[in-house]
Amino acid sequence: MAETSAPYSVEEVRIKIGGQAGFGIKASGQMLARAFVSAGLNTFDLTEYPSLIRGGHNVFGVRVGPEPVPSQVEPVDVLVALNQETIDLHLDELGDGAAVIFDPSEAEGPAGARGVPVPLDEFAETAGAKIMRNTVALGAVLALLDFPMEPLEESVRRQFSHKKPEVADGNVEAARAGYEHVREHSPEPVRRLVPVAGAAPQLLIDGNSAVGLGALAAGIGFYAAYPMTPATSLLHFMAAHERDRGVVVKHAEDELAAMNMVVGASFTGTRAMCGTSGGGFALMTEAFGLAGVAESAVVVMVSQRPGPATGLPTWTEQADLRMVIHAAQGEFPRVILAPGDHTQCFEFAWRAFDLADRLQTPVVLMLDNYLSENRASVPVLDTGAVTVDRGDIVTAGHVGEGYLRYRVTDDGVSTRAVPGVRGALQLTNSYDHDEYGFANEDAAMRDAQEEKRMRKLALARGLVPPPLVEGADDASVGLIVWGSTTMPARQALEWLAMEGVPARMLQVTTLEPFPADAVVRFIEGTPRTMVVEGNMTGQLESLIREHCLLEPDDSLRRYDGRPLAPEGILERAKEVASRA
Amino acid sequence: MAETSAPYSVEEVRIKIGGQAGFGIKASGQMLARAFVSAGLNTFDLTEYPSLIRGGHNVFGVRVGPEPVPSQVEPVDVLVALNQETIDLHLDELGDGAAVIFDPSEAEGPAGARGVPVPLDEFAETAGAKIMRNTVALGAVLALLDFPMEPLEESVRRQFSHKKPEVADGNVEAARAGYEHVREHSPEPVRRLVPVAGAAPQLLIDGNSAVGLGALAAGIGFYAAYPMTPATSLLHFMAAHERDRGVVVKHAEDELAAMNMVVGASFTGTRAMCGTSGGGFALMTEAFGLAGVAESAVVVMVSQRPGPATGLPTWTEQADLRMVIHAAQGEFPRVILAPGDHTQCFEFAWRAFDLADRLQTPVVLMLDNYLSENRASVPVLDTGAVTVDRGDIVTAGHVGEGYLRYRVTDDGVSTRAVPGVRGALQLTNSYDHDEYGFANEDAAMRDAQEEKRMRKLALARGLVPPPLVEGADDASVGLIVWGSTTMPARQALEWLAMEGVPARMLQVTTLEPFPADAVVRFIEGTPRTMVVEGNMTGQLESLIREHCLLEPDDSLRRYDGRPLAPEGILERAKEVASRA
Amino acid sequence: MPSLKDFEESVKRPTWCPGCGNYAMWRALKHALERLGLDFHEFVVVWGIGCHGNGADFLRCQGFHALHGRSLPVATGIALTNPELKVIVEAGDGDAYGLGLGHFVHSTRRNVDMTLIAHNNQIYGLTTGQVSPTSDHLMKTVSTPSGVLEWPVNPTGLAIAQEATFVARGFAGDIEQLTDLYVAAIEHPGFAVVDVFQPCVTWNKVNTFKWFRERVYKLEEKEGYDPTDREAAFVESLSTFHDLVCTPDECRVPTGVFLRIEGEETYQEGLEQLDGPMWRKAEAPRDVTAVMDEYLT
Amino acid sequence: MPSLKDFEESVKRPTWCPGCGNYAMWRALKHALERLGLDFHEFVVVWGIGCHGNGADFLRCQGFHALHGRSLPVATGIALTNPELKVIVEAGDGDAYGLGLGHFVHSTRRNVDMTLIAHNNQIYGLTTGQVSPTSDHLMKTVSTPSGVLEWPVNPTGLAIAQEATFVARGFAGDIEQLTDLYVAAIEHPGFAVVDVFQPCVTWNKVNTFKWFRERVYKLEEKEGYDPTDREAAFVESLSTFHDLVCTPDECRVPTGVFLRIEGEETYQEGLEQLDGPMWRKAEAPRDVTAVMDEYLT
Ligand SMILES: Cc1ncc(C[n+]2csc(CCOP(=O)(O)OP(=O)(O)O)c2C)c(N)n1
Ligand SMILES: Cc1ncc(C[n+]2csc(CCOP(=O)(O)OP(=O)(O)O)c2C)c(N)n1
Ligand code: SF4
Ligand code: SF4
Ligand SMILES: [Mg+2]
Ligand SMILES: [Mg+2]
Repeated sequence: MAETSAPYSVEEVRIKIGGQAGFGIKASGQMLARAFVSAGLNTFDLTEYPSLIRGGHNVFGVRVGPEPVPSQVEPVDVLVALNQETIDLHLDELGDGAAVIFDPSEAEGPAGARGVPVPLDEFAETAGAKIMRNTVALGAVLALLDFPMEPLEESVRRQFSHKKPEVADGNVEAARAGYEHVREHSPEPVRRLVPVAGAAPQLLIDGNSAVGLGALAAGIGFYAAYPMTPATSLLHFMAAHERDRGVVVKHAEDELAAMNMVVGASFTGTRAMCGTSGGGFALMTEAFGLAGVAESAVVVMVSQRPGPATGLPTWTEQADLRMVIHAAQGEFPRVILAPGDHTQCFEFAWRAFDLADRLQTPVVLMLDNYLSENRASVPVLDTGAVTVDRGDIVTAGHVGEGYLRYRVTDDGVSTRAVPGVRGALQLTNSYDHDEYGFANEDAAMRDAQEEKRMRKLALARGLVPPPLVEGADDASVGLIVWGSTTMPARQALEWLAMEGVPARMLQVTTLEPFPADAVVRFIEGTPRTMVVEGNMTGQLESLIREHCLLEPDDSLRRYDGRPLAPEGILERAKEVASRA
Repeated sequence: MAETSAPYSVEEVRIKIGGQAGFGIKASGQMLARAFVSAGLNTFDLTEYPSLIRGGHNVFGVRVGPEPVPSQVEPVDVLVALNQETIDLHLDELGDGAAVIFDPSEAEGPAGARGVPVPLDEFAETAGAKIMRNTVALGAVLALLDFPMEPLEESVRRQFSHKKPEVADGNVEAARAGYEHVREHSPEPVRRLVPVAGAAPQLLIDGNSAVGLGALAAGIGFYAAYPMTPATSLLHFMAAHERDRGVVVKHAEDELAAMNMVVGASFTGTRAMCGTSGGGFALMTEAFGLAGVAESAVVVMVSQRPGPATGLPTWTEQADLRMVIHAAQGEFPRVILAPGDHTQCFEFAWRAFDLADRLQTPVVLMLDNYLSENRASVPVLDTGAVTVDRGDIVTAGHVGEGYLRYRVTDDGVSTRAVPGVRGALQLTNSYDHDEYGFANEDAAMRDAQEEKRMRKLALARGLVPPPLVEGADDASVGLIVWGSTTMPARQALEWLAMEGVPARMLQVTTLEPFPADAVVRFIEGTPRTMVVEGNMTGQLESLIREHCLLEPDDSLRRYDGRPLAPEGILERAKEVASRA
Repeated sequence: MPSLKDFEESVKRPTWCPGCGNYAMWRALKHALERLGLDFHEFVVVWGIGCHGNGADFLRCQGFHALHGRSLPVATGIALTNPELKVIVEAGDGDAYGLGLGHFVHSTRRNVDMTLIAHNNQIYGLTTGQVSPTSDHLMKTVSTPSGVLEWPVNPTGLAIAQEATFVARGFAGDIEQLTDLYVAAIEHPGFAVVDVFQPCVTWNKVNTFKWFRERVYKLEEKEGYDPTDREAAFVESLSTFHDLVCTPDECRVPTGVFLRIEGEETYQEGLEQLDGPMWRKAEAPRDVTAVMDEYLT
Repeated sequence: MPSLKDFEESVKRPTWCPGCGNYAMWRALKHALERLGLDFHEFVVVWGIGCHGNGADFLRCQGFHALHGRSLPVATGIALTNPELKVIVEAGDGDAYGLGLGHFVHSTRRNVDMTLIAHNNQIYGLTTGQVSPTSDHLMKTVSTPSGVLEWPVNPTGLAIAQEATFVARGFAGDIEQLTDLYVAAIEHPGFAVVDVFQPCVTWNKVNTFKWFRERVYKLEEKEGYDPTDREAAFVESLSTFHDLVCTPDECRVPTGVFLRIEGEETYQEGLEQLDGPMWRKAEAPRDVTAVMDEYLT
């Protein structure tokens, strides 16, 4: 059994479905999650899969409850074992009173836990095809939760709405068969999960799609990428909407081309973005510097996965932060934003375009597999808040006499007049240059242009999202996090409150320029602080040391490819708090 | 006149030759420098040129004296103006009693300074060809220094030894004509420069060649590169010796290929290296990470130039340090060495190969244009000190049963058995992997391999060059430097001593792993410290902040493409010392 | 419409070596622009890094001086987001056929409406004379002192193998033909490749003006040559593979239009959503309600 | 010498989708290795990243699983520093012809003695079915839902245009021919390209086994086909450009050896200094006195 001291809510349920890769486990799981959310509940998914199309072990986990569920948690209440391996691998994760659904024709029941045998294959074949066995299991899950079938039936129908009606019918039948079987043969529910009537409708969305929605809302006109997990689904999102929303989407020949294309697209005044993972970004490094010296307004999503090199392609890590902060030769201003949850993905994405335009310099959104690929239920996104601030740009008509693309200004920003504008003669240049843009090697001009560019960092400080503080004012322990680790840390924070340990959390949302003052205030204003992050060397912590000359009291790091566990954070935080 | 308080030696002379690019100014200047060194003197060159084959302004400066000359200095004693522009641009650099050599048929004499008209063109044409006008000027220079002609004649003959004898004869005649003309018409010497009899023979060498000699000595078998200033001359050096020293040299199709080829070459057990500048390294980033996870013993020279992007290709800067420290997604150990002068270039280069083999991880040598391309006179290199320590490698014969390429060991290093060895079955892998090398996503194995790799950093600490301290024990001010800035800082140190300001200098030779303890000791043991470096954001300083949680008292940074000036360091150091 | 002189006004004077083939290419481009009657706001020129790229300082226009080897993707980004601009790329042989070779072939099969002018001097000019991808087999350079072991890149052959719709070759010794080729290329709808032999008088002592003058012949003057015949064009492209010692009789070098296929769809034409400059999409926040609704449960 | 079974011993079992063309290629390679009589220490296999690359876990050998798209330069580094090793590269179509296209063409003109086996499934398998550089024109994929606007990369054509010395194509539906091609390629001195149609049963629903079975023909069976004739080989390569709807009669797909030129010098043969494994150069410090003396004044 999962050992932990976390005060798990008794109202929520944790479900895990495991089986062989290539059998649609994720799709089934998401169908289930949608059923819950449409019934007014909240969910948080966690999918784990290997870098294979078939074979290997796939797991879909979903946590569901009437209150918001900020992250995955450890114990499993209902385990759906689509093969024996799943039982072997996950038996020790079962919580109190958990049950294991399995097909007795394929697997043995769990030793020392409640087994719920369901003839998955048989029911599936009866319903139409063996592939529906997952759906049978979903019905069985609902029965174990004493949950009504209707939301799942609706979800199934929606999932298969673009297929022949027989498919949906068959799946509904399959789900019902599983449901009825369990009600009859294993009627005692594991827990009673109750729909919330009249709850506000929610989205069920993954981080990349939320980023995509933000970019679309911001008026993106060009998206280029080369597929790379876990950034790939953003390419799919953009491509799916290329015609209905009017975006030129280019699956480029490589990441170098993608980034250079985006710089070219930005040159025409188009809102342009590319997305990749750390390895692809490594290949974009040179062109990222081009964007810096050319003063291109570009947005880049870097969704991290464990490196080095090909690393663990389908797992998660937060170990590319320093790479992105220091990518490319020379020095130039850049902004790095790290959304900490799905809602922030949307908000930071559209803000990134405003920032890029206002600053005429690259803006990076840093996510990771955990946030990019997993879905959570979130309130409907605030599209009304979206602004489009193009900054100092001329896109049509004339620009005044003596136009100078790189005029040295007080805030570092010069007027961009894009090609097509009359009078917009210029030389956008990868060489350092004079105010017109001609290559220039004069020492004084070099200083002037280098300092002009760097002044934008000061301007940026006033525009970027500030660090966010959550939790108790009188905290005895403070967590400092960035990016996706915000989610499990938020869960830990809730538990700490429930346990009577006053705690708070600082989410560093903008990593560059680094908000040193706010971090100092947080550290100095909290008796004990600890940094929690998903890497081995403590990259955020090193930034705190560098910029604040301060050392938090402790740190918790994870680098085995898995997201930080809220249970682990809770335990360490309690320990740190008790030192005070 | 050059304004500075530096206590320049009255025994030394500073010569500058300026003219249009494409007229062999550098070659002539180097001929002159060699004449001086062969006469027992010491020299230090500084060439400045634009990124053009023709046109634009080229400058060759040489400082020469009986004592070691650690860097360039500001004032000019003899200016050779091959065109009017040179006079206009450099008039304000002239020191006390300086003279300007010019051709009255092409330029007007310098206003307010001593002009020495020499009919360069006329003499050149008489000697054989107009192209010899530089040589006429060299003769004139020697006359103004009351220096004998023989060393120059020898140097000229050596320079043209591979051409027809008429060429050397003509040039000697040209030099003599200039010499005699000045002795006759402008006999008062600017300063008297005296050959040093019986001085030990010295080399006149640039940083890249010294690196090349180190690599050759270390037994390099493969060098791959794509030309990029200021790393290009190392490619030329290696290519020139490919057959006589037995090195496979590949001018690759791009930097990505170069780095990947080097990783392949290292796989066969070959000592392998590539060299590039910051922009090329940006393109190598992904493969650099491959070397990390594959545990390849590779050596990379990164010679910096001002960025971002194409930047100022032929100028100098130290702004790529953080990029190299953090290059590539994920985390893995690397060693970064920065030689501070030409002698260290040789030593660190051969040591880099031992380090790479001992640690089985990439080792980077960081230079910059200033050190890579400029020549200084140095004592004959200590080739006797060179060792070849291949570390834990099996290159021939058999390897034991159950060989595991990535065996988890206490120091992080596993036995490398290269292909061709019997039993060396393995999978060198860009995925994270198990001990054999098969892709592996297990959390515990990930931790084991990631930690194994990282343990090499601890091993590295005992093997890498330690930081070097020079100067007074009872210093009132301490300079902290890295790389080429060591040279002007060393000059400043000498001057500080002459001025009675006790000072010392810490050269951080290994930037990664960072020698935090030694830096803390230095800072805490010196009343006032300042960091001197060639970039805008203070990259070494940020490392000190990060690793030492200390802030030096002051810093001096330069980022206009020019090397730090010893005069500027002197002044700031005096000011900082006086604060105590 | 701007005339010849306008393209030079208020820019720097060329700094190429006296006699360099880049001068003729510079002139031909200005002539072509004048002849095409393009106004300043109607075209963009993108340069790579190299001696050719220094030309960015010598032409008055809406210009982009990109990275070494990456001018084509930058130009693609421009061409795919503003259909109202003519896009012209000036690249070196190192640039276009060395580290940029992948982009070159992919641009060809993509048929993006833009023009590539390659300054093929068979050498790395700006970095002082190393082998280029088009250097002759066995040529000795500072980076290949024992002679180049590769065979040269065959740019026209690669383009022809890759479904190019316009492939031509010029020679800097013939400004008139060059101008014609530029005009035809820029007018061609689709990706137009003009590979130009541009002797580098400083570093390439083999492939000189004289060398070419003795060897070039014009395809348009060749009896029965049909520039819509891909196989014939391929055969002509094989002239790339000569060796260092071949006599003028042995190795003949064709210039002119190798291949011209009309009526192929351009990449831009395939993009329904490219209904004008794409910056227009960001004139106000885009309505994403319908897209968001797909995530509603 | 190891036999078939030895190549599978103590490695993992393949995880490719049932029916995937990679199985046949895996078998053919083992057959070829057995037939060539290579001992384990005599050859190295380098893989790129993709479904094909997962094969690195399924073959017992001296292996290197390189980066996506960069297997050729890694292999080149191996081949140029140890002439005693046979070097075989297994790459995907994305790998070899997408981001690795530059390396592919440069390897061809370099004629490094090594073999490239390309798993050409005309799709990105491992990343779940995006367009690959060889996907058919107008094919719809997740990254090109409106249809691919490019024409496919023509790998055999590019190699032929670029002075390749060995160019062949196989089909995963014919293990016997494939094995023969592998043997011939690995034995060929110089860069040998074997492009293999490897149906991806999961993502590519167009170019299936059936699709190919209806269309392939063997060059060796074609009357009068001469694999030393570059122009004929080029013409055959153009079969790459079919469209999605072409009938079995309209588009015929050749397999077998397109081109084989004997007697061309390999890159390694041009390297005098490559007189054995280059690690030997580091058995002791090298004497550099003579080189240093050049800097003595
Ligand atoms: C990534 C990168 N690598 C190397 C360089 C250095 N570099 C500048 S121009 C050039 C080659 C120029 O040759 P080519 O493209 O033929 O142009 P040319 O000078 O002959 O016109 C090189 C290698 C660079 N700027 N960027
Ligand atoms: C630099 C980089 N970009 C992207 C990826 C992600 N990636 C892995 S395999 C692959 C494509 C695989 O397609 P292909 O080469 O055709 O191989 P297949 O899976 O079809 O065998 C991609 C895009 C990567 N690993 N590295
Ligand atoms: S080096 Fe060659 S290409 Fe460059 S300007 Fe001079 S002649 Fe022209
Ligand atoms: S996805 Fe395609 S290529 Fe990959 S294993 Fe499955 S069938 Fe084979
Ligand atoms: Mg060139
Ligand atoms: Mg593929």
